[in-house]
Amino acid sequence: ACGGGDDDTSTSGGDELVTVGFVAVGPEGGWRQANEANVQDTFTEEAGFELKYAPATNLDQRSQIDAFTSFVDEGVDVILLSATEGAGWEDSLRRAQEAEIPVILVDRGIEPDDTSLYVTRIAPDNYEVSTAVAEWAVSEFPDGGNYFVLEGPAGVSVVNERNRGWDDAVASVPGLVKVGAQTANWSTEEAKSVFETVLKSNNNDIQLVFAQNDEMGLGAAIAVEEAGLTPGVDVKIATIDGTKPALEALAEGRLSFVAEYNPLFGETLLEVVEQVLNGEEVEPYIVVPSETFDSPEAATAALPSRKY
Amino acid sequence: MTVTTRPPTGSAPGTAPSLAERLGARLSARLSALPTVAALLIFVGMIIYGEAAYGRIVQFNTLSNLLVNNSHLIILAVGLTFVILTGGIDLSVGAVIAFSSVAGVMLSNAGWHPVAAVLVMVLIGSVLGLISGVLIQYFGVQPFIATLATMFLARGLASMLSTVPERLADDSAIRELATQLKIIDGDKVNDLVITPGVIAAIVIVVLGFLVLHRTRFGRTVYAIGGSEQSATLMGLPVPATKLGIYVISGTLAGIAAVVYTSRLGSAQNITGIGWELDAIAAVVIGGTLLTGGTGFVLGSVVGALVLGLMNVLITRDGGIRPEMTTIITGGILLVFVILQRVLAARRRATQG
Amino acid sequence: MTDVASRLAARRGAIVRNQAFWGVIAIVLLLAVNVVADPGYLSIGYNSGHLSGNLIDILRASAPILMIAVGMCLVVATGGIDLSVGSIMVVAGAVSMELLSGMDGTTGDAALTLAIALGIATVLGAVNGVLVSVVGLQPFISTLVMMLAGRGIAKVITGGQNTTADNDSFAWLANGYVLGVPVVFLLAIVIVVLVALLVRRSALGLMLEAIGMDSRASRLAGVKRRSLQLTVYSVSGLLAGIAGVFATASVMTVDVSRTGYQLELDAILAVVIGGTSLAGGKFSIGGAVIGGLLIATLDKTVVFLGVPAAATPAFKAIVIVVLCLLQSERVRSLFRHRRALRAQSQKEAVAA
Amino acid sequence: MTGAPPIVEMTGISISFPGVKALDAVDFRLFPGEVHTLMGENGAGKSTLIKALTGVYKIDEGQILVAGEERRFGGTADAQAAGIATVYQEVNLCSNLSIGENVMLGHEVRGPFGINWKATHRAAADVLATLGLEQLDLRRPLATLSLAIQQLVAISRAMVTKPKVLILDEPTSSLDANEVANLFTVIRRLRDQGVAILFVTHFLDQVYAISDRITVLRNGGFVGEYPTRELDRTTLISKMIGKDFATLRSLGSERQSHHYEPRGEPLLKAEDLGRKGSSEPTDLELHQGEVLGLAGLLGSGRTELARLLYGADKPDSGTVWLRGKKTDIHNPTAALAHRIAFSSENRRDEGIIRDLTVRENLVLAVQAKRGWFRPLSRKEQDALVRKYLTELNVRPADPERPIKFLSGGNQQKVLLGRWLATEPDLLILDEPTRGIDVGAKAEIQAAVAALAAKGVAVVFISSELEEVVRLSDRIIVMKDHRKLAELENGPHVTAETIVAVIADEGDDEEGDSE
Ligand SMILES: Nc1ncnc2c1ncn2[C@@H]1O[C@H](COP(=O)(O)OP(=O)(O)OP(=O)(O)O)[C@@H](O)[C@H]1O
Ligand SMILES: Nc1ncnc2c1ncn2[C@@H]1O[C@H](COP(=O)(O)OP(=O)(O)OP(=O)(O)O)[C@@H](O)[C@H]1O
Ligand SMILES: [Mg+2]
Ligand SMILES: [Mg+2]
Repeated sequence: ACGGGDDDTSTSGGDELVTVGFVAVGPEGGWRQANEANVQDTFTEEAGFELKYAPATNLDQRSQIDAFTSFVDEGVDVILLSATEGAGWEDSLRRAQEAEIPVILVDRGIEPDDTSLYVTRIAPDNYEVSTAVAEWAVSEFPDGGNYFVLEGPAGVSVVNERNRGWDDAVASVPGLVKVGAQTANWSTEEAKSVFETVLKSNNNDIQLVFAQNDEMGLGAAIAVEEAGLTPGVDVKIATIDGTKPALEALAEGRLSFVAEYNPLFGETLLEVVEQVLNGEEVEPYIVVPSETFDSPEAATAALPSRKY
Repeated sequence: MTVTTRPPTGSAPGTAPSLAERLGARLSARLSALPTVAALLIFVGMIIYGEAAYGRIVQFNTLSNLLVNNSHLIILAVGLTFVILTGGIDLSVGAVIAFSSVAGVMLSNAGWHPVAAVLVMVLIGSVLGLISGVLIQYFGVQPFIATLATMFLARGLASMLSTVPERLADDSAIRELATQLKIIDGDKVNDLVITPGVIAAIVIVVLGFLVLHRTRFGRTVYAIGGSEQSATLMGLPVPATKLGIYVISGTLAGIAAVVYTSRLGSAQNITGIGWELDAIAAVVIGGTLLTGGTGFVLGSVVGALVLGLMNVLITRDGGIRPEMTTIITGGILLVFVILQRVLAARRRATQG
Repeated sequence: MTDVASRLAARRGAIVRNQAFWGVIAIVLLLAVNVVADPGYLSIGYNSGHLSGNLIDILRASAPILMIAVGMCLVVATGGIDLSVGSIMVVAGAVSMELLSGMDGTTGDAALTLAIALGIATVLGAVNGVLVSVVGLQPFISTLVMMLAGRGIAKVITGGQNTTADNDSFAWLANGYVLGVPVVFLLAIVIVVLVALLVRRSALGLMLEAIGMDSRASRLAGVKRRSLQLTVYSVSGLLAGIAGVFATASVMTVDVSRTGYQLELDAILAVVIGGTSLAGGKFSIGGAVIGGLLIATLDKTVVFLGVPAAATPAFKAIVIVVLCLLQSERVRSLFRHRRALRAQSQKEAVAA
Repeated sequence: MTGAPPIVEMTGISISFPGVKALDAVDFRLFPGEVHTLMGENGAGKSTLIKALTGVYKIDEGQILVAGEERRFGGTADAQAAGIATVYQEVNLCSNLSIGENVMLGHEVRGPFGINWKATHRAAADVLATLGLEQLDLRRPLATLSLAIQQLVAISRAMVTKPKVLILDEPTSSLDANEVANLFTVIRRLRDQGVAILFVTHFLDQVYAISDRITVLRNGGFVGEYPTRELDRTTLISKMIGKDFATLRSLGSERQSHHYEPRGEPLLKAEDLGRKGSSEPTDLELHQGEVLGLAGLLGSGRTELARLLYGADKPDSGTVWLRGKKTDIHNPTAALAHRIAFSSENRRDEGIIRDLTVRENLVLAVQAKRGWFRPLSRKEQDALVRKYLTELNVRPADPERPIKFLSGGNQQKVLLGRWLATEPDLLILDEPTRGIDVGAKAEIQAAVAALAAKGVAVVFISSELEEVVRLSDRIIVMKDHRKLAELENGPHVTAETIVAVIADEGDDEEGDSE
């Protein structure tokens, strides 16, 4: 299926495979791993697809643009795009339009969000997810408390969105005091190292940690334990993603709140791709529903069916 | 004086040099160009292989995009060629791009005239290059460390300016620099296009070549790479030249920032992480020795294109597991340098 | 009396000329800044059977850096560089976590895992060594290849996951205490001392320096360049493996894209701060240790002071630049000149 | 010369390095149209004086007048601009560039489009031709040239700028008689054109052949300035070394009269030993206690043969028997293990390790032979170092000084010490007396003679034929990378004999090929 003008392969559903170019992020952490494996497992040859998977090198946007261009030049049938960075895609998307290749955004969106440039975006909502964490925090600390934020690398759009969601919900609450924010680069090891120092510089007077991914939350938990405190009691830790290790930790009470950022939307994606190839209209933004887990019980219940 | 000097001719002892031997001597004089030629051959081989295996490589859009997508890398590689030829290294170029582009976009959005903003972007590169150069030349800091410091500095300054993507206004004239000029308008996107960025890259390559081979400055660059001490004792302007190459490298990084930013229409503090390694790899693939003294700008261009083509081929294949990509990149780099070594050794042996 | 004074002055001159001295000064200054921010910074508490405090944290954080810095120091002495230490760290971590996650958590398992992980790390180091010494590639490129490939290998080992495991004995290596002192620091110091003894008590140090200073002359003097280079890169790999174990054992998780990421730069910085030239030759393991401690202190200080993430690189850059300037001959001679002038004017005043 | 004012006048020049006063109130004058020789032992300060003039070293005290004006140059470039061209003692060229590029570096002919390479190469060819190097291929990499030719290239380079002052620091140290004669023709012509030439050499013959005036330095101090005519050799030598020279003079004849009779099994026997492109298959026999001289012109292949014997280069044909046993010497380590030692002609690149101390340089080979895991104790090291520093009279006898701060001659002695310390049975010395002053040369020759007397076999290579004749028991004459003749030494053999052997063969060959 090398992208001729009027493409009849997908409608006929015959022996020719539909070529899907997946401009992906690549190994980044548990969540990403689950998400991309899910997409790869969905678009199989049995399902009638040839998936071309192009992960970014070093999370570098440039390598994604190169891959995107290459897919356009090659003339794939559909492009799935998980952009590492939101900005800077206009040119590439316009070229895809000129080549009449539909583009579906997976997970991350683009900035500015010009819906005419792509068909649809399928993703959980970062803003909503971190708002959910913030709402839990507000209800959990009615008398207020000191909190600390463990961020991803400075400047990444996910980090900015999750910060926005949190800040918008917490800023107006008087009791919650932000004692600081540091990056731990999504990493458990760095989070542990950062947070042990943060605890010391604040004389252990921190009640809440907002970790922007599970890995960093787990690192913070270790730091809390080593400081002789009890996570979940002295320091409550909330994380985003909902990977298995995080839920296990939640079940043990080491984490206090986990907001899922649901990676498993391959099925939805497949449906949408088929709709698009059949020329049907689709919504410009399809939000993937995500759960939250606020207690060990909830985690224990969810664990057996957890796939990632 | 019956016996005059008989310089060793490299010929078999005791025989007058035959035509074949003279040819051998000629070739041996060009020995340093061999790795570059090898790179070029491998590049052509890759194109042929790609076309055979995946198709749609030898067509207007793929080839012109190879240039468009890698024009900034080519510009960086030219700058690094100068630095590496002297036996130095510049790790700061990626971070310089980040700082320069974030600053440029912010200035432009703040209402600066686009020409002024572009000039500042280039100048930021020059100044950061100058800082590296001064640290290296006047304070004896080792290039690796000095440019590492500049790298941290530039990255830090970029992050302090902004940690969110800074978007160029839609009507900014800087975007014009990425206008695609269609030379041949083919079917759909299959056009032969060229951008001002590509033109800039080509001009810089030509200038780089001329400077290295046709100016005393360029010859001094090579001499320093051969032996800095000798160059000094030969009365060459070593300090000025060393300063000069870091300024050149910085300036070219600034220009690369303009080219890349205009294409993307936005700038960010995390742009360019690891690009210095890409540029160094391009230079090395192109046959320049990291110890300095031998290499060519044109080789670096081939190196940059080889890297770009490699990415295209990996994407085209599409079936490579993500964890394998870096292994493959490393593997190809390794094959390259080993092949060049073997070729050079073979040539040296047959020449003997 | 004057004799003693002059000898003291000479001693002081030697200390000031010793580059590692400035590393110590920098550590002290950073600690002082922290104390200003929080007077209780240096206090060491005793809690649940071990010492705790910011200083203890610094010691623990420095352990992996010390390992790779010492390995790097030996490699640099031979005129090489090892960019792959960070990647070898992640491979060792990935091997450990992958093995342990399938085991029961006994001490025997931990020992076996440790042996396998370190064995693999050593082999990767040896591959570097072979590429450099036998194949004859440039160290920068050989280890760059390993740096790219190593991270890929780690991802292959864990299947791209960030594998987690449970094993108390293994975790004890990084988190345990002996006599109240962190095991990981004790181990690091013991290893450093062993390496230092090995290198300085045997003639290894002299041989490495000879290779680094002039490999041609040392070959003619009978020094076995190949086997020594092979040894040194293997040792660097082994030490990086140990560092990888330290880093992953502390959280019992390997993060395939973050563990050891860019730590080669820290290691190189540590070595250079310690007064070893990247050009090879004279090296100082003690200096590298001081450099490693400085980097750990710097990292911890950034967090303790709450320097915004965005400004961290710039902060690092400034510390590096200031340190390099203090170490530079030119700045020091400037100081000397000033002092001499002052002394002279005093003398003249006395004479008048 | 008499009337004209000096073009260079240095007065009261002093320079100290940490621990040494390299120059102490030295005066020096150089007139247009004269050849002025600077004489002195190794380490007397000749090179330092030159570097003081050209601004490579900053002077602590003193005054430099160039063409009557006080000048302080910032470096070679400055001096060059003022018309002073310098060829420093060690060859300072860029081996990554071609011959033509090296000659013209910094003086390339420029046209409207940058460097005009055609004109540049033409200019390079012209200047090389003046030194008899017209057949050199300008595009050849410099690295493929022998040290001697490189030295000539460096001299050519200095003449490109058409300087008013030409400084040559030991330009003849690697050259053979023909080259020297060639160079002298050029120097005389330049002198007649009014160029002032400063010349440093340790060869007294050359001093008397070319120079108009001599300045003598001793130990960094100024001894005096003399017209060459008024200073006979003995006086000159005693001025240089500051004492009587009688003992040194008797040495040479003594060795020649002692002739060694080979007995029994040879220590080393080589058959068809060769390497494609560098050395024709050669047979060789060497006995204990014998000094075997290798004589020949530049590029005759002496160095290559020596390197094959040591395993520095791998031979690709031939067999070697050592003490009657077939042995494979494939690298220097193996050679050392078989008690063979080799001192390279290229002291700077293949001999000393600049940044190591004298002690470390001296013990390096012994240590390498033992392996790194069996270190010499400090006491053993000190004993070795003390022994050889005294025996070879190294000055300064400070073992902890980096060797780069020693003068060339003393570096050479340390290297000799390095090889002697390995207690070799076979010692290969390639140009061990290059750049060595008369006194030290005699000392090294004496050391070689003493070694032979103790039963060590020595291969002795020198471009100075007299020296080879004086020391050797047997002489192999080489040409074009092969053995031309083998002469038993005796009173009938002189330097002229060897020249004649080479020349005969050369005439024959020329006859053949034409
Ligand atoms: N850069 C330096 N640092 C310290 N000492 C030095 C330096 N250069 C030379 N010296 C010392 O200065 C003295 C003079 O050395 P110089 O090289 O001028 O001698 P020379 O007369 O040229 O000897 P030779 O005939 O061996 O070339 C020697 O004792 C040498 O050890
Ligand atoms: N800088 C150098 N690097 C590598 N090899 C060198 C270098 N200089 C010289 N050589 C080697 O040594 C040889 C020089 O020896 P040459 O051919 O001149 O014969 P020779 O008889 O030893 O002459 P001489 O010793 O008088 O120069 C070169 O051919 C080369 O093989
Ligand atoms: Mg000298
Ligand atoms: Mg020779």
